[in-house]
This record gives sequence, C-alpha cells and structure tokens, in this order.
Amino acid sequence: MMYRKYLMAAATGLCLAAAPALAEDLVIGLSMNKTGPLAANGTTNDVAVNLAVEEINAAGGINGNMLKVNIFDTAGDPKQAVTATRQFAKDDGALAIIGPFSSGECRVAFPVGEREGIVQISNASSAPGLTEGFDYAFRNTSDELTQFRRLITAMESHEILPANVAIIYATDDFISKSLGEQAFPTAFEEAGIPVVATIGFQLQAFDLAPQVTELKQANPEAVAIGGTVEAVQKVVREMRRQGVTSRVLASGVAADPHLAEKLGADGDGLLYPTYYYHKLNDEVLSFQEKFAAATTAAGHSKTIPQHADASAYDVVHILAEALRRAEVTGDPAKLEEERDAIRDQLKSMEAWNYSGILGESHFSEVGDAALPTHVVEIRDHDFHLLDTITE
Amino acid sequence: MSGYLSGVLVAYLLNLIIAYAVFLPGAGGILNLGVAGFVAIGAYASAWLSNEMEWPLAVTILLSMGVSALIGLAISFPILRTRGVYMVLATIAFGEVVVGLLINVEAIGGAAGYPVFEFIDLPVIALCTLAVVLFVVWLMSTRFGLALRAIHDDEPVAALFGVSVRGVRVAAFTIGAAIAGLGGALYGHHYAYVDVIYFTTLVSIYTLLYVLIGGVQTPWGPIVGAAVFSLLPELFRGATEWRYVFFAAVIILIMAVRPEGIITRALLLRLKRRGTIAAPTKEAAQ
Amino acid sequence: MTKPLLEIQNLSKNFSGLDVIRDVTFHVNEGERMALIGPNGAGKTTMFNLITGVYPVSQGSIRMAGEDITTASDRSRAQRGIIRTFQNIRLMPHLTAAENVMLGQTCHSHGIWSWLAPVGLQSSRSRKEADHALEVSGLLEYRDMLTYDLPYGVQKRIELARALSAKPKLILLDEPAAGLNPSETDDLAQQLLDISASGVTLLTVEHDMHFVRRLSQRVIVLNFGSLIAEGTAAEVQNDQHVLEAYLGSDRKLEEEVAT
Amino acid sequence: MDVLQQLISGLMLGSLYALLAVAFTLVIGVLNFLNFSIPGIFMMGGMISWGLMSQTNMVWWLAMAIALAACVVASLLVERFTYRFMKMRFGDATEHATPLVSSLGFLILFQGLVLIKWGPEMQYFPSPWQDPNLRIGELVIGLPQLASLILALVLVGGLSLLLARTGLGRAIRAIAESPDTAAMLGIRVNRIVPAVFIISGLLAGLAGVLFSLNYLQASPRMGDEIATLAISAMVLGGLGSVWGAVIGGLFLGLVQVMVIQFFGAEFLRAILWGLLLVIIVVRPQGVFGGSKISKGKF
Repeated sequence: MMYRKYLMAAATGLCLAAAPALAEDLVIGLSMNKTGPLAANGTTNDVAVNLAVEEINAAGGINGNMLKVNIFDTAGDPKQAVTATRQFAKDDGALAIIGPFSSGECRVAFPVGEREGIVQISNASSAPGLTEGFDYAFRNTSDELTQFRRLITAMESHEILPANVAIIYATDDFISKSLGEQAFPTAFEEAGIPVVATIGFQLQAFDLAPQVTELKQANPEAVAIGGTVEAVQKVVREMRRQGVTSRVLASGVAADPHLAEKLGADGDGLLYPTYYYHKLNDEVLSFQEKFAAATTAAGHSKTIPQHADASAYDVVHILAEALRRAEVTGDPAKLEEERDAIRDQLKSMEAWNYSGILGESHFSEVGDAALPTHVVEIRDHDFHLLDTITE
Repeated sequence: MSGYLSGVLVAYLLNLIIAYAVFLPGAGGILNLGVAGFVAIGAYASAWLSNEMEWPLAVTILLSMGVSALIGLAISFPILRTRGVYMVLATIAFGEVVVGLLINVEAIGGAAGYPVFEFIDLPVIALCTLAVVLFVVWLMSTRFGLALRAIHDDEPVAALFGVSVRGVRVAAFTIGAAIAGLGGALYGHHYAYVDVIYFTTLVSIYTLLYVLIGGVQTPWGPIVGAAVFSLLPELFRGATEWRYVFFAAVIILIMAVRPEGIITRALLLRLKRRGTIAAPTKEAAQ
Repeated sequence: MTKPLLEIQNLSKNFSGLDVIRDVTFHVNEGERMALIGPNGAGKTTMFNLITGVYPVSQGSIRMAGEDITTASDRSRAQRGIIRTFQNIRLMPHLTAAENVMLGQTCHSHGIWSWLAPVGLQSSRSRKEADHALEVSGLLEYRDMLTYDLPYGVQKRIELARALSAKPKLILLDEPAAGLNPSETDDLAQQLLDISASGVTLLTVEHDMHFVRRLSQRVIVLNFGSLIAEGTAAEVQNDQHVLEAYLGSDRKLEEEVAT
Repeated sequence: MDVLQQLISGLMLGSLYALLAVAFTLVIGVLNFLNFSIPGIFMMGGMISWGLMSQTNMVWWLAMAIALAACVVASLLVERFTYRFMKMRFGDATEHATPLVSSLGFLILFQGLVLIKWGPEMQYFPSPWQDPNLRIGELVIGLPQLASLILALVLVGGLSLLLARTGLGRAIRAIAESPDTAAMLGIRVNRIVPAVFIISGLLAGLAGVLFSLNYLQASPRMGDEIATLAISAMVLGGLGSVWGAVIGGLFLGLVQVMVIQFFGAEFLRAILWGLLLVIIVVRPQGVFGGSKISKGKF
C-alpha cells in the first residue's frame, strides 16, 4: 500500500520536473555538481552562470530574447549526468548545455549529446582527449600537458629550472595518473631534466609517510605532484614534516585560490600553471567582487571563485555570442537546425577574437579551448604571478 | 518519453537488475557485499569482447554473464564456507580485489576507464530487466526457490529434509553473479564508458541496503527497494543538500517500521486473502 | 517381520571431552513402534541428532536397512527415509503450511524438472500432494498461512504432516505429545498408530508414560548417555536401574515423569 | 634508517586502525552487530572539533571534549534506533538485518548533516603545537601519532581490565555470551548495552580527533577509507577480541607500509584485500585470535 503511494508520488514528481520552458525564452542547460564528492569546486557554478545570464539579459538579451538557464544537480554521478543531458535535450528544448562538470561525467554524457545533436561545453573536466571524436563536445579548460610545458618554459626563463625531479602521483585517478605517467615525464624529457624517482599513492590515502620517505631517499631538487588540491596538500604537508624541502610543482587540477592560505609556510616555492588566475587584472577582480556578493547573498560559505566558476561564467558569454551569431529564435520547430548552427559558430570561434575573464581564447578543431596559461608561485602565504604564456 | 524520465528509468532498471543479483543469494540468507565486483567483471568483459573481438552484442552479453558466473562459481565455495559477519567481510574483500586488479590492467584502460562503442538503449534494458524479473519470480516459485527460502529460515532442518544446502547456495550465488554480469554489461553499453570507480564497495553496500529495505522474502521486494533508492532522492531533488539527509531518515524509519523489508510474505498473503474474501461478499450482495 | 531397520552399534559421542553418549547398542525393527526414554540430559535428543546426521559420531556405527550410514550426510539419510520432528517446533516461519509440507517432499524429488517446475501453482503435483496431506490431517484451512503465528498444536500437526510427506521409512519423534492437551494427545496417539499400521517405523522420545505405554511395543532407557534398560513399557517401569536413575528413591516412575 | 622510518610510520598508522578496530570489535563482540555508523562517528570527531576551533576560536581541548561528547550522543542515538528498538519489538535485536541497514542510514545521515553545515571540502586542521614532531637525527616521529599509539595501548589495556575485573565488565561479557541468560541472571541489559555504545562511540570519536591531529585534516568523508581498513584489522585480530584488534591494527599498518615500499601503492588494494580474503576463508577466527568463533549473526 505504502509503496504504491511512493510510486504515484514519484511519477507526479517526475512529470513536474519535466515541464517544458516558455517558448520565447532561449533555454540553456547547466549540468553541475551542486552536491556530491566533487562539490568542493562545483557547488557555486550556478552563481557564476546566473551572474553572466543577468548581465546578458540586462543588456537586452540575445536578439531580443531572454536567456534562461535550467539547472540539474548530478552530484558527480555519471548516470545522473546522462539523465541531465537527456532532460535538457529532449524535455527542456535547450539550445546548448553548460557542463558536465567532471571528466567522468563528460565521458558518459558526451556520447548522449552527440546522439541528440546538442552542444555541451564542460567547464571543469581536464582529462586528456575527452572531446576527441565528438562533434558537439567542447570544453573551456586547458589540457594538462600544454599547461605543464608552459610552467617549465616559465621556470626556464626565470632560471629556476631544477637539476633533477621526482614525480609523485595518485595511481587510481585518471587525471592524476595521466599527469604522473604522461604529462610530467613528457615535459621533463623535452626539457632534459632527469626524473630520479616516480612514486605512486592512492588518491584517498591519508597517510603518505611511506611514499615521502622514499621521496626523501631520492633527494630531488623539485617534486612534481600529480593529484587534486587535497592530494597536493597532503603530500606537501608530509614532505615538510619529514624535512623534505624540495620545491613543489603542481598541475592545473591543483589550482585553487585558497591553496596558499591552506598550506601556509609549507607552501613556499610551490608553482602551478592555471588558466584562471584570480588576481590577474581588473576585469577578473570585478568578476570576483560580483561573485562574492552573489555567493554571500545565496548563503554560500565559499565566496572566492575557482577556475570552474570562472570558466562557467565565460562559457555563458561564449554561448550568448554563438547564439547571437547563429541568429537563434528559440522557435521549437527550428530547434534542431539552431542547435547545429550554434555548434558551427563554436567551431569557427577563432574568427571572433573573443576575450573573457580567462583571457583571449577559442575552441580548437577537437573542441578544446586555446587558453593562456598563468604560472603562479606561492610565497609568504600568497600568490605571485610568475608569467603568462599564450603560445 | 521525456528525456528526464527515461534517464531516471534506465538508472532504476539497472539498479533493479543488480538488486536481483543480491536478492537471489539473499533469499537464501547469503549477504553478498561484493556484487559490484561481479558487475565490474560483466561490464569489462562485455565491453572488451565487443570492442576488441567485435562480436555481436547478444553474444558478448551472454559471454560476459558466463564469465561472471564462472568466477562466481569458483569464489562461492570458499566464500560460502564463511558465516555472518565473516561472509560480509569476505564478499567485500572479493569486490575490492576485483577492483584492485582491474585498475592495473592497462589493456582495458586501467585507471583511465574504458570506452564502450556499442550502444544499448532503454527498450533493450527494459526487456532484459523484465526477463530478469520473470526469471527470478519463476525460479523462486520452483522447488529450488522453496529450498532457498527454507535455507534462509532454518538451514539444518532444510538439510534434514533432503535439501542440498551447499548445492542450492552455490547455485543461488552463481546465478546472482550471472545477473550482476548482465547488469554490468548493460551498464557499460548504455553509458558507453566503464571505469572501476563506478564499481566500488559503496555500490555493493547501497545495493544490499535497498534489497533489504525492499525485503528478501519475495521476488517483489527488490522492485520496491530499488524504487525507494532510485526514485526517492529524485523526489527530494529540490531540497539539494538536504535530500540525502531526508533519504537517510526515510531508510531508518522504514527499517524501524518494517524490519523485514517493505514487502513481506505476510503482507502479500494478507492482501491476497483480502482479495479472495472480498470476492464472495460481492456475489452475496447481488 | 523382525528384520532390523535401524541398527546402532557401540555408539559414542563426546563434546570437547564430555561423554554424552557412551557405547550404546540397540536396534529398531521394521514396522516397530519403539520409545526412547530417560531423564533430562540423558542424551535422547543427541541420539536423534546422531541418527539424522546433524553431529558426526565419535565412535561406533549406524546402519539403516543393512547399509552403513555412519558417515553419510544428513541429506542422504533423509533420502534413505530417516525423517524427524523436533522438540521445539522447527517449521519454516516464512513459508506457508502448504510450503512447509512441500519441503518435506524434497528428499524424494529427483531430476532437474522436479527442481525447476513451479511448485507453487495450484495445479502442480507437489501442491496437490501437499493439499491432500493437509486435508488428511484436517489442516486444510491453514494451507496458505505462514506458520509462525499459528497455534502450537496446529504447528505440531503441520510438522508431522511435513515429516509424512517425505514418505519416511523411519520417523523419529522428539516429544510429540509435549504441550498438547489430553484430547489432542489422544488424537495424536491414534494418528501415530495409523501411521504405524501403514508400515512406517516409529522411534519416539517421550516423557508422558501413558502415551509411551499406549504407543510403544518396546522401550529403551538412556541415563547419562548409557543404555540402562530395554523391554516393554511395563518391564522398564519396574526396572530397578530405571527407578534409581529417575528418582534415586522408591517413588514410582509414573508419578514423576507424568507431571 | 629508511626501513626504521618506514617501521615507525607503519606502527603509527596502525595505532589509528587499532583504535577504530576496537570500536568496531566491541559492538560485534558483545552484540554481534557490525555497526556501519562508526565511520560517521569517527568523522564527527574530527569535523566537529575542527568546526569549533576554526569557526568559534574555541581552545583546542574544549573543542575536542565537546566533539567527543557529540560522538557519544550520536552513538547512543544509533543504539536507540537500532539495538534497543529491535530488542523491544522482537526480543532478539540481531534477528533481522535492521541494525545493519539502519546503522548505514545513520552513516548517510551524519555525513549529510556535516556536509550541509561545512561543505564537502577537506579542511585544514590547525595544529595546537608548533612542530608536533619528535626528531631523532633523520628519524621523524609525529607526537600526536605517538600519543595515539600510547593512548590506544593504555585505553585498550584499561578496557580489557574493565572487562576482566569490574562488575560492568562481567555484565558486558555475560551479555556477549547470551543476552537472554544475562537478563535472567538479573543483569540490566538495557543499561549495560548503552555503556558499550558509549565506549565504542568514544573510541571512534577519539580516533577521529587523533586522525585530524596527525594528518592536520578533516573532511566529511575521512571515515570512508580508514573504516574499511579498521574492519580489516578487526578481522585479522579475530572478531570480538580487543587485543586482537590492536595487534591486527598495528600489523595492518606495517603491511601497508611494506606493500607500498616493495610493490607500489597501485597494488595495495589487491594485495591487502586478497590477503584478508584468504585469512577469512582459511582462518575465520583471525590470525591472532584463539579458536573461539563468533556466533556469526549481525
């Protein structure tokens, strides 16, 4: 008896959720990690997106139509990411989708978007090769090898290249593993820097003492860490505890405006490449201010935007420009052609000379963004921009 | 059908198939917390056979069920020697070993995961789920099912009436492994990607959780249990962060009110009896 | 007519050094009605557990219809026709009365089809047999009820129906009359005599001596795991060893054990 | 020198496993109930003390005391809705899978509440001391880790004394043998069982606090990884054996460090769990346990 009631309630709930949008609005979907294991970087993405949408609508919308965003929280679950893409494509009549957030979600949701013929632009995934082979898949992030190469270029020009390095990375996580086994070794080999030790750990491991003892034995000048922000914190703290003073090189996935504060003195000398530097210029600073106001109003404890927030904000502006150029009307009868037109515009984005808070960028042939890389260094509990490299 | 509904439905149906993989041994009192390992084996086997061998889907799926069943058969003998908490831990250990090994096999992508090219959509998944439901309902109505339920209630007495306790338990575990393999294969082909991080012990724990919530006494339990697990959080979708707290509270509440699961035999018999009693009174009124 | 069906030879059992059965030898003839009595803790239920294969024996042998079954599994003993009831009723609580009875059929269900054909359907042979068995025992009304909330007496009768549906050669009855009122006990005795008349051998553990006298042709007495007397009920009741075992005094056995 | 450092690291790591393993083994040994909410209570120990210290600037010892109190309350809440509830309704609390499932529900509940309060990020746990490390030449020994090792040994020693010598201990052991017999002997089961949950919750919470002090971190999911290892440690030591859990924990810490040193972290999972699988199947009473096998229910 009870379960029948549940099923009825479930069915009505599902119908409500699937209500179509008003025809005159231009709908875009936002597939995000409001909750779930990756929510640390994802939970405020909607705030950034809404900021951009408000700006666009306040300036008169797109060809006279208002932009409307539908939000779906996938909780980082690939299955739900698929549901999100399907809902946006089939039920909501969305013209394009911002997201999915993570690499794991992109891998299952990109094929769905491809079948449905709808553009998806991920704002955070950075695993190599995600968009390859897809016509409708894009991402407004930068791949790790390019970023790390540029970090080494910056070190070279500042004459702080280490004589030898050690690599430590999480073996059970895709991005960390591709950093530790591909991006780092490739970049070091190109620069002619010998790798004296390669050590693995598990992403969830909390005790890295045995690995750091091995590291200490190798005594490298610098240590490249392949792992997330949390993994970098764990490794650095254990290194300093065991008295390993080597310089730390991190990757784009470890970029976090809070890292300097989180690491304190332990972080001195740490370098990482990023496509979003939160102190870059006035434009970025004004975005930060707006973001802080909006997150505070929404009751978030996190008020400083991270790269996923900044990227999501830029994606809205890029999409708005694409919609404008494709002259979309939001007419449901022409949905399919207009979705294709948006994709075609994104494919030829290089001609726009577009510039956002991530700097000047466009999508490459495979759908990855060609973003500038900022190399930053932590010194005295704060970030300092070492260099910005675009080519 | 709306995209949202079909997305939720696919997730529900896949959860349901895996629920039956846990239910079948569960009906005989075996708690399998390593089911994610079998799901992973099925997913990777079917993906590999279809990607590398380019065999037709029907063949790769059947073979992946076979692989999962064989491994289930082999592991069932040592695992079924254990009891209670030990069995829970042994099955957890099995699931972890599978994941720990798969993540190091570069031929199937290792930690990078493994893309699957052949696509299976909702209708096929729905048909497979229906087949699994019918199969399990039928199996539970046979003498095999009777013996399995008898083992759940009183293993020594079942043996004293001629039930081959070990045979029935091994068969239930093995068939469960095959069903888990099917669930995994469908999962991989539908989501076009398999990655060991989808097959963690947490998945096994949650599956056992909703099977127990549904009830292991009748084959209808998993249908309800999987619904509670897959659809309830959808109802609370608007509550964002709070939805898992509500979900947890509902679980605790359900278990307090119905400790043998929502669907019990007593409930079904009561409903049936009410039906048969209601019928004659209608006639009498005419 | 006096061919032995069950032969127990020098049987011993000890649990971690404690002798529970000591060198017991007896036999039960085909078609016989025999009783096994003894004070609490004498090892009667352990003897049943050894005969049915729940415990392995420590020493000695058990033969059934001439074949050595000392090391046979509990299941194969059931298939040879040794079936028992329990002192504390052990019906399957989540099975209906009919399903409990059908479970009894398992030991003579051979072949893949008897395992894979639905037994729950009203039209199946197993189900018809079970319904018939319940009808004979006057239990048809409980057919589709779960057994755990049925009255005690009804549960006892279902247990007996389950045992019979196994088509046993030898039924071991562990205190069948315990907890029954006099009229129920009377019905039970009559039913057991009928069962015996149909050729089934009975071995009964029972405290109620009236019941034992009425039912049993031969009685054996266990005390502290040893066989201390054997004979008819009347002979045993006047045996000095038995009286001492029960009383340690000269009160009559009947007064003590009947209460 | 390095091998020595590795041994030290292994022992220190193992002492944390040991504390949590004792929390598990106590509830299993006495009530035959695998309490899945323990990782949640462990997490609350770390997160609540972090929250109080960082957000209200509370002095560390007070923050930790309040966190431990919260853990005890949480543990009692679990007792109320799992063990006691079942006992009142069905007489035998472990008859059904309810305690197992409900305790999982509580794990989700505790994690959910902490997530709502503090978000999913891993938090930096401020150390109350400047350099909480003992340095002997090249060797480094974390003082909080040393403290948790000593504390684990002292607490467990005290616990086994309590179990062996006191009235409470005798009552707990009687309940472990058979709750019904214990009740017949006049032991007030409904008052002793909460005591078991109090001790277990306290140990889990303390392990959480020490974990955060050791690794200077706290996160809503910090219990997930360590709990499976603590359960393994308990299995190694033999279910229900307090000293077994301690030895199992220390042993597991050493094994983990050695596997990382000689095989690499990528094989840790397969080797560790493979080893456990073999042990459970071949020696279910545990490597260090006697021949006593648990009743094997929940």
